[in-house]
Amino acid sequence: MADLAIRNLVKRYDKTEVLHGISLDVEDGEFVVFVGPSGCGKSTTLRLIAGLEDATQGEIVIGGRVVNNLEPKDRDIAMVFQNYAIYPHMTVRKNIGFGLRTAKMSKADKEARIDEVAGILGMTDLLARKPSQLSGGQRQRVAIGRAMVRDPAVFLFDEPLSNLDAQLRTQMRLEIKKLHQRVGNTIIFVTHDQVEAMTMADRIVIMKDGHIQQVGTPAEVYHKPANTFVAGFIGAPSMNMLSGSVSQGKLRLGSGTMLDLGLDMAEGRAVTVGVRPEDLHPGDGPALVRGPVTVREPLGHETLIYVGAEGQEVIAKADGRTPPEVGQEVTLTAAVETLHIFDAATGDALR
Amino acid sequence: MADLAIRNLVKRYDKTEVLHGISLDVEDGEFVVFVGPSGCGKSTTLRLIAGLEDATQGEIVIGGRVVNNLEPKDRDIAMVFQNYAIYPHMTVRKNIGFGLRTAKMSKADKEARIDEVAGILGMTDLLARKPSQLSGGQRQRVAIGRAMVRDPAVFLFDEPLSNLDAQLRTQMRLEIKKLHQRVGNTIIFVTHDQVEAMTMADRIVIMKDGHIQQVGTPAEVYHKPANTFVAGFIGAPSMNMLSGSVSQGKLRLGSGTMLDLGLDMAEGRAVTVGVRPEDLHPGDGPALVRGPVTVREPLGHETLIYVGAEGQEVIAKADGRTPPEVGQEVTLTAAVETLHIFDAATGDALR
Amino acid sequence: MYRNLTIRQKQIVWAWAFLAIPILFYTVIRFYPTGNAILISFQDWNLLGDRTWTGFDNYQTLFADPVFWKVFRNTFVYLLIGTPVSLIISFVIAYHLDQVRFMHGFLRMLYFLPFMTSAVAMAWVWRWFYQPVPVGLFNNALASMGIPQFPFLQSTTWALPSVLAPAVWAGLGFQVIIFMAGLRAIPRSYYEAARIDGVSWWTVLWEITLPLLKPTIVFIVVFSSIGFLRIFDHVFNMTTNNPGGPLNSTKPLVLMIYETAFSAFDMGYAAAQTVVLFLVLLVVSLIQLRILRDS
Amino acid sequence: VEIEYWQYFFDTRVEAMETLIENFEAANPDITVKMTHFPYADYRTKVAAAIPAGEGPDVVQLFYGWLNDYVAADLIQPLPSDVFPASKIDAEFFPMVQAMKEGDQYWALPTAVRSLALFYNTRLLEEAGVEPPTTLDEMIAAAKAMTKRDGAGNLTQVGMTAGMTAQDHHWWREGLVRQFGGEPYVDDYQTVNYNNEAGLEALNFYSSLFMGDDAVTSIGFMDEPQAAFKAGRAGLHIDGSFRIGSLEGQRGLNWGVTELPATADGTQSNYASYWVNAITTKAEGEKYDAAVKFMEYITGDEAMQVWLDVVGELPAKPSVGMTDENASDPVFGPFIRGLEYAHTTKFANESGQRQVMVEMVERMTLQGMSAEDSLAIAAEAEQKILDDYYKSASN
Amino acid sequence: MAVTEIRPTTDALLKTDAPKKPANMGQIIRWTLLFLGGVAMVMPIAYMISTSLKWPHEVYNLKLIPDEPHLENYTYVLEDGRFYWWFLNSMIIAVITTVCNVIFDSLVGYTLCKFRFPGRYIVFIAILSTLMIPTEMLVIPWYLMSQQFGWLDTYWGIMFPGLMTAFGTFLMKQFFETVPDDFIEAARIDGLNELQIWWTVAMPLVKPALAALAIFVFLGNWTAFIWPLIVTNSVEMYTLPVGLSSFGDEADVAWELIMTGAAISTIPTLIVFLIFQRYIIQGVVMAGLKG
Ligand SMILES: Nc1ncnc2c1ncn2[C@@H]1O[C@H](COP(=O)(O)OP(=O)(O)OP(=O)(O)O)[C@@H](O)[C@H]1O
Ligand SMILES: Nc1ncnc2c1ncn2[C@@H]1O[C@H](COP(=O)(O)OP(=O)(O)OP(=O)(O)O)[C@@H](O)[C@H]1O
Ligand SMILES: [Mg+2]
Ligand SMILES: [Mg+2]
Repeated sequence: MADLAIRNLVKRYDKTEVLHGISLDVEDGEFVVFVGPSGCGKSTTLRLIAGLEDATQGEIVIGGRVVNNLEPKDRDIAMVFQNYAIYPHMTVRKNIGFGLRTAKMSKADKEARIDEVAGILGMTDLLARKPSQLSGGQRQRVAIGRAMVRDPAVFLFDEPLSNLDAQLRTQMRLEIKKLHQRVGNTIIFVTHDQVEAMTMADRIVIMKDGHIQQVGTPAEVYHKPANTFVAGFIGAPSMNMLSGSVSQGKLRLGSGTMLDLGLDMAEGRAVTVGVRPEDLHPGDGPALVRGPVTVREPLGHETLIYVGAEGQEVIAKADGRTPPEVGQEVTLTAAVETLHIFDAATGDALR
Repeated sequence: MADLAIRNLVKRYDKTEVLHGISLDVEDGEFVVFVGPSGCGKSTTLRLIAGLEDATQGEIVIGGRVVNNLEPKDRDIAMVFQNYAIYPHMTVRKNIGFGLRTAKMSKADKEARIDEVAGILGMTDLLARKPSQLSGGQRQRVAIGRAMVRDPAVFLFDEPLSNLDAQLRTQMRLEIKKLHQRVGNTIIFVTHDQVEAMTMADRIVIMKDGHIQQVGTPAEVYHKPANTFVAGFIGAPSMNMLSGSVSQGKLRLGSGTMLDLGLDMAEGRAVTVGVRPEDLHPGDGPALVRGPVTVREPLGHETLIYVGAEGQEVIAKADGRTPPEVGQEVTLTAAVETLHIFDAATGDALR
Repeated sequence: MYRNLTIRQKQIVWAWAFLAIPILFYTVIRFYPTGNAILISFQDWNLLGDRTWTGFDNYQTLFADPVFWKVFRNTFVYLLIGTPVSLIISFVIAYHLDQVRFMHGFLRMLYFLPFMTSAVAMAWVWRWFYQPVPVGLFNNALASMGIPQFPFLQSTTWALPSVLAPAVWAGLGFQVIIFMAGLRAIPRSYYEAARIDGVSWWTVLWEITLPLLKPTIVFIVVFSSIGFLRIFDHVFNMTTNNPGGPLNSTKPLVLMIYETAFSAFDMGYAAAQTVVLFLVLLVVSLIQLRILRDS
Repeated sequence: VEIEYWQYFFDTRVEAMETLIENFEAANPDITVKMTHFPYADYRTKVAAAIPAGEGPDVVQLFYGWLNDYVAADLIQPLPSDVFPASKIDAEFFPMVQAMKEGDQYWALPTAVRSLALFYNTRLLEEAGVEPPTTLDEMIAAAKAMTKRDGAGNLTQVGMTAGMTAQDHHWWREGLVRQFGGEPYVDDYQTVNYNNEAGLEALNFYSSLFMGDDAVTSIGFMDEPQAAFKAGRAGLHIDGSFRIGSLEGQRGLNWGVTELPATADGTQSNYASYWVNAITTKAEGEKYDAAVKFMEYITGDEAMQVWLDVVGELPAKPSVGMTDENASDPVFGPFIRGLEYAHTTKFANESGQRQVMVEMVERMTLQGMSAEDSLAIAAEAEQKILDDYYKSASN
Repeated sequence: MAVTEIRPTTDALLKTDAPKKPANMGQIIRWTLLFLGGVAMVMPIAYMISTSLKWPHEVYNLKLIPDEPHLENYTYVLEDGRFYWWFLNSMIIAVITTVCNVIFDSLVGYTLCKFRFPGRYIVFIAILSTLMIPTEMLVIPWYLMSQQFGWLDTYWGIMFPGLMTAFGTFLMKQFFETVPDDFIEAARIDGLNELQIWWTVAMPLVKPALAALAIFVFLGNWTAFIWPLIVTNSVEMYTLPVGLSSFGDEADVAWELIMTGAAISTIPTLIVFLIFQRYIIQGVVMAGLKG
């Protein structure tokens, strides 16, 4: 059993409270990604789970046991750090074997286990090397190997990829994903990169300022963001936010367009309409935005266009081969079902 | 006049030659991006242009003057570094003003110039701060400001965005782009991120191992890559490469599919067929690849699927809402006109 | 002319311009006198008279002098006891001090104070501590417990360790600071990873902390070795009347040099001794660097 | 003209010399004397480093034991015989000054001399009920009476101080060895002559003070002999006249001085030393003339009395020293009387030769070597120092 | 829900065997031992101060608290006009030497670290090798040299041997390794000459290192003895340690005065230490001591 639960977790450093009572249930074998802007408390949560810090309040339960008072080593977890924390003076073999030092196994069994893990990670040839002779990706793999070798119930990853360059990052995230599919342990993965979150997670936990904003599958948080924060955070480029108000049961936008969304809301209520760049494109539908193209960013198969309108700039996607010219006046439209409606004051999703 | 030319530039460190004679002409006001994998010589080229290193052979011409023996300060260039190189012990104002230290201007003029630049970059309020009180993006802006303040003929940027997180990177690249549209100086911009290259460049220079592989507009290098290297390097995820051979004037793929591309080539000639993931999708056309889905990466509006076939893995794009399940057998197809054909031996584009 | 140089050549010009004064300084103030001293080592010169060339006489006398060999041995005893002992003590202090928050600065100052106080005055205080009853602090304590007197400075066996102790004591603060800096530079995540792996603090100490401190240890070993090989102040001040302790049992090479030069005024002989010291320092440092850097 | 004078720093010496300079300058308005002084501990190093470099004084104060070096190195010049006729000096000064003479010229002359005497702690003597000793036997007896030990047998008060590192090596050489019938050196102090019966007896006597069951002292008691005496924890103490000044300031200490103890048959012997003034070779022309005048003044009667009054050092001429008033002075008297039978060792390397004595004793106390063996080793070692010195001085 | 409410009611807690860390006890013991060790470390210094409060006859009575503590020794030392000269001389010399070391050691360290030029390695090794040359070897030649050039009894004469040190150069070279080359190249492009770059860009970036170096150099010079003794002639030129030693004489050493002087002379070093101490560790950390 390797399910994990946190209940009303509060963490205070001296007087500043950095976690305000968060709760979460993670199932056995789930791959959960914590994502959020810098300083929102992701690492803190992870460190509480690992037992590197004491919780101020609340409970952490791993495999049905309350572990608040257990030492990290007794929690049946393993952790991979951002800077890998692999020891520069030890060979890869020793580094990986470090996690087994306290294990009650014969020496031969330990060696066999190290070889097995190295095999899984494709590092058998590198076992005799020192970390300084490894590339960034290989070091990352060693760090993972050291965590794997103990076969913990829960893996904790704290931004393990952020020291790698873009190409390697893409590759490593695929490897971790595959690894998870193979070994099936529970994984808690922290990142501030939403692409990483989207591509890896079974479920994403989006945090902000010590609160959980939304928990859901990638599809859920992308298609049904709980509030403007989540909507803006997930997806790149960010969702465009247009302000509007309810008028005669319809939605009136700044461009003057009235949309019938079948909403039942108080007359005059201020709302925010969100529309993702990939749903917004030059076309003949109801004009959400009208204005001149200010910048074009060709991405090859498509082109991002930036359109200035009503003092703000929205991003839309146009065809890659015949995008509008800079300066050209365009009308941007989107299918009504792709629009997200939020309360203008609280930011909570209304639909 | 701020055109720039390099002619047969060779750079040797002791015995290793890292640039093998590259030539390039850049027009006044052009935005040229150097892109290529790590270690290919991008930074070296930039440093030669800046005068931070001596060219072993060849000429560098800026605004019609051969500048090989001129010191950096006399070359009428400015440079922005990857880690910004803004001085932590100076305020923003002093940092920006640093570029003017040796300028023959009155103090008042200098101040005015600093204010002007700060205005352009929207940093007027931050002038009194120290760099430690700035966010990453703001620091980057200070670095740009310091370069701008001297109004050089040529701006050189060495991976200025790679220390920023994804969101900021997107934003800053837009800002630089706009800045260029406004001030119109010549810009040489180095990056190893092809998205940056694609979105910013007037022309892209793709380098590998000290050679230039291709020079062209973003559309050119995307749609008409000169060789497999360029094809694989530009576009993310990378172009899938399938091997095939010419058989009876047609192209035979590993999947057994025969494609008629109207090629006129020797029978049996081995070729490589490139197809971009965004052009490859599950469907009913001619089967380029057939195999089970191994991994799914949901990106929100679409999903990448990894399909294993014939010992290799290809990436394709599927719909974001109803992608195939992992393990499901799929057939991938693409429009014939989106296929790229390369010589299997040399890698050069045949079409 | 300068303008026509390539960038690299200009850099070289700058570099040598920057180095001009220092190179002049080192040449005139260090290398020339060194050469001079080596020259003198082949001469007979009592400082007052003429210098006469004597070839290797001074060296022959030196190697035939039993006192020299005694002193040579002492010098190495200082090195071989002093370096490890000070290394271990300062590490233990630094290791624990590093983990203490409460009044940290104050504790650190306590340990650093001896490094800042006059060596001469301190050597005398220690000398008083070592006296037999009724003066000495230590022996009074022993006497009050009914334990026999300990002949610290009056014994041929114990005089050397007794002289060494204050030398170690005085340098401890410096080494503690260096060690603390070394400890501070080890990323915390190394320890956190080890905590998660559940290894004992002993393993952490031996397999993580110490190996990662290696550069610091190399630095301290090399510099403290040079210090112990050149020990003088403490020995001189703790045994002023009988320089070098009972039957030369504490006399280090530098003291012998000092006496030869400024009591016997046998400059040539003294210079020969400095040359030997120089070679010893050189060889010891090189060996240490090699041993500690590899492996 | 200005001439420069160097001596080591000691409050009263500097004060005395300032007075002398003042008087001298008053008498010779065309001459000014600049005095420079250095810490005692490093005076020798300083002078040795400075003079050969051509730096330094026109008139310099040197310890008599260093003179040979300076003569050999041609750093000082002989005193002009017209102003300092050897015959006159021979007659007027204490005879030991003749060590400064070569042929019929003097190289240097002292203002004052010092000798040894026995200091005693009045209170301790009274407590033990003994009189100040006059013979060696009495001294041992008195010392025994004043020695105290704690329960564990550790000395807490010694009857007498001992330590070759202080003045005892002089006492042993020129005092005890001669008193036991020997002569420490022959050949004008170029040959060691104490490795014989007399030397052995002297050594046995000396070591009996601190070795064996009825030892009356221990070496290194309270670190330094004079410290023990000053602290009132030693009954007897042999020291030079220069100690007087520092004892005078000592609170709570009542002390007296008596002549060094004689043997049972009344043989007395003492050691004297002195600092001399010499003209360096640097002084030439009118500086030389001024230096000669200055020398003449500071070795004259007036200077000697000033020196005795201010510094407490004994006049180098019997005519000044042996006045009734001086000779019967309770403090200076024993020293001045001691001068009559005092000898002066000609050192080749004083600290080296002292070290030989120190080690002679250490071999016995620390290594249990017999007195004969240790004495023989010492004699050999000292002879080597002398040989090396006179060999190199001769070529 | 507060923690205190959860804990006793949770069955799971009963299964957890590890008692809550007794770490605090360990911390207290650790602190106490360190404190006692620290006190032991400063014992000799306490005796120095204690002696400075004693009358001469009490000096050899090693009581920590003098029978009649008094400040006469301090008055004596401070009223002795020479003391101010010595203090001033030491201050001037220590400060100038420190400034010189900070400038030249860092200039050389910087050059050796940031410039590529032929002979670089040789210069570095040569400078480093001077660490092995015992000072004792150089005193006589230095003296002859001073005499020849008339440096005897001058500040310059006292200072010149220590104006640059290999130790400082080595340390500074390490420090400059931490300054990214970009900073220097950026300044080059902005048109500064190399001297300006070093002074306005590189130096401010290694401030903690400079502070650490300054402390070590200052301490070293403040307590230097043999050379100042040999090179000075007049009492007015003595440095503090030399002056203090002249409180002794042929017959006797005035320990209470020497200890008083030593106590007073520790004050500036203590102040320097207190001001810069937070930089010492930071500075040494920066050096990375890569050897
Ligand atoms: N030891 C500490 N003492 C005081 N405050 C702390 C401490 N550790 C973290 N914090 C604060 O807690 C908040 C959350 O920090 P945390 O490291 O969990 O953020 P994060 O989400 O991991 O951010 P990042 O993406 O930058 O790693 C921050 O505001 C941080 O300043
Ligand atoms: N000072 C040097 N001495 C020797 N080789 C060098 C030096 N500087 C660079 N090189 C080599 O030159 C080649 C090109 O380096 P360069 O820095 O130009 O690569 P780059 O394209 O900028 O790579 P990156 O994307 O990693 O910055 C590399 O193989 C590198 O190892
Ligand atoms: Mg974090
Ligand atoms: Mg680069």
